[in-house]
Amino acid sequence: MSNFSVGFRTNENIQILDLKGELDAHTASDLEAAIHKCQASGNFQIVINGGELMYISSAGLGVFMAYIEEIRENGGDIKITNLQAKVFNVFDLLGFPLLFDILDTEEEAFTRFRDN
Amino acid sequence: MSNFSVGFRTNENIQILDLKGELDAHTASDLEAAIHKCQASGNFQIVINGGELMYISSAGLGVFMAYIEEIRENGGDIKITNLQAKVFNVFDLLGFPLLFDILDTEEEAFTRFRDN
Amino acid sequence: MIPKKKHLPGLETIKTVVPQKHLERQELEIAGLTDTLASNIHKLTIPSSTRYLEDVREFVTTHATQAGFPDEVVEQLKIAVDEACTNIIKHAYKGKGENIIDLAVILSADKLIVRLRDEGVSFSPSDYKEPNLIEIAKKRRSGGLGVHIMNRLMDRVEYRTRDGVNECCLVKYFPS
Amino acid sequence: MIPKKKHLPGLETIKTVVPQKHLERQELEIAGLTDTLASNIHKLTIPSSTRYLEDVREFVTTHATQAGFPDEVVEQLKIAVDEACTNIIKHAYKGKGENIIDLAVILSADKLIVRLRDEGVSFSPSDYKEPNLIEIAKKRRSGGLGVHIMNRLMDRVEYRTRDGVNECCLVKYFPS
Ligand SMILES: Nc1ncnc2c1ncn2[C@@H]1O[C@H](COP(=O)(O)OP(=O)(O)O)[C@@H](O)[C@H]1O
Ligand SMILES: Nc1ncnc2c1ncn2[C@@H]1O[C@H](COP(=O)(O)OP(=O)(O)O)[C@@H](O)[C@H]1O
Repeated sequence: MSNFSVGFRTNENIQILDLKGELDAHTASDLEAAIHKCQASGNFQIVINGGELMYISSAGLGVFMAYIEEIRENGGDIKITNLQAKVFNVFDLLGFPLLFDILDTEEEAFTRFRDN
Repeated sequence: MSNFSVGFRTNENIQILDLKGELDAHTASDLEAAIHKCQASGNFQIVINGGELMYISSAGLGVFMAYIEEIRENGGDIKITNLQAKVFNVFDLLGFPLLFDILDTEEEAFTRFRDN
Repeated sequence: MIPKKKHLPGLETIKTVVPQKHLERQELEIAGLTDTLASNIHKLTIPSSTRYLEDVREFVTTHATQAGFPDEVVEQLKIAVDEACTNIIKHAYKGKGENIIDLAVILSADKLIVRLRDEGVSFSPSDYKEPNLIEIAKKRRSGGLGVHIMNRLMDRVEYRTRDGVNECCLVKYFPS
Repeated sequence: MIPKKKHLPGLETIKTVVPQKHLERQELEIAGLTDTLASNIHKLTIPSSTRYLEDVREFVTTHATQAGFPDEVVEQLKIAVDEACTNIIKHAYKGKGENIIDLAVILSADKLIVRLRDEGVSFSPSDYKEPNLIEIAKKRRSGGLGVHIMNRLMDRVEYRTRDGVNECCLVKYFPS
């Protein structure tokens, strides 16, 4: 049993992924599969809700790096919300706040998608 | 009289720019002109020696951002060397170490260009 | 904490690079600065041209150093004020050089504030969107990094506008 | 500085997730660790599979917390060791799961060292080149960030290889 899971929700056209647990080199493929699934069903507006994400290593960050360009080229984006401070610190260490839209709440992400 | 200047040197095919003084929104155009000059004469392997660079603001950092893609598409690179600690800190603040090749010495930059 | 005597005198040093235009401006509140009387204010007025950025940096360096901040923090203040001035010149005054910018370094017991005032286009930080470095590189853009730098380097950055005067306050607390 | 009694006992706790293979390995010097006798060593051996990364994190968390490091530093150690293990699994052992990794948390008066040993392909940090985020995004790559993270989070990261055994030491000093 994995200590990581991805839950799927939608809000109008926006696909929300609820990450839970620990994202490392073992569980990164689950996130990859989830983002793949969004793309396959034509959902390129993705909100990653990290409220219950307890841990992330470079393998997890790498998944975002690998998919962001393709998603943006399809007119979408990956916006990341609700990160816990200790998890945000890892994103910050690699300068992710200047590469990804990282927001406090889902609502802010929805607004950004609507305003484009 | 400007408190910023760019000196030109070459080492085989590598163009070295010696930055001196303070790089801000007033003097950034001088650096822009210098990089432009390199490109115009077909030099895309550029080493920025920042040993005598005393200050940089976002206007200076912006010049590197504006030219890096074009230079890399032409098979070249901008490698930055010899930065003073206080100047490096500004590069670091924006995550430039994960965007640009920032090295301690010119020699390391030459080696990188040779090894490609 | 800095020894109190260092900023007790309460006298106003006004350094004016250009003759200060007569400006009728309501004093705007400075957030959290209730002990203004006991504080030390240094002022500088510059024309809205990047030519004067180095004077601004020197001005900030002098007073932040005098206030007892360590070199790294002086450096941070210098950069943040440079970015704020550059933005006023570029955006509030759209590059026109005939306007003026009023700066003040205001010291109180627990913090240093650099206050910048202009009468140009106002800025509301709520409309601000963090830059994206990949986009900037791809589009060969050079800008969009100044506000981020200010926010990273300062403890607080505040904007307000009243009666056509924009005020930007950069706040740095003394280490406790 | 951490009270000395916390890591005085000098006893070795060996926690073994899989039966520890008989490994004849010369003890490699641990840089700067001259007071080994007085120090506290905790060991863990895992198979070279990402399945065990969570055990590794728990192991490091337990001992770094016991050593008295604040939560933020424990978090940093946890990530750095995870990255080091991941690299051994991926690169030293090329993803093959039948090999083993030996970990040790070694405490001395001034620092905590996490030592990782493997018998796979060795790594020389002098060949390492910092990643480029723009390139990674453009090429839709997902990797290349682990070593950078380790270097950023640790006070020192050292690699050495002797007699076919690779050793990676992650060093964190106690705040002075
Ligand atoms: N003082 C200001 N007055 C008006 N607009 C401003 C001001 N400061 C910033 N802005 C707006 O915010 C944007 C972001 O500013 P900044 O991060 O400094 O990048 P840049 O100035 O290079 O565009 C500017 O493009 C401008 O639209
Ligand atoms: N323990 C190791 N053994 C062998 N090679 C390694 C090791 N650690 C790192 N490397 C090499 O260094 C490179 C950079 O590693 P890293 O920054 O973790 O990114 P990634 O593992 O995602 O490629 C790897 O691609 C690999 O070639």
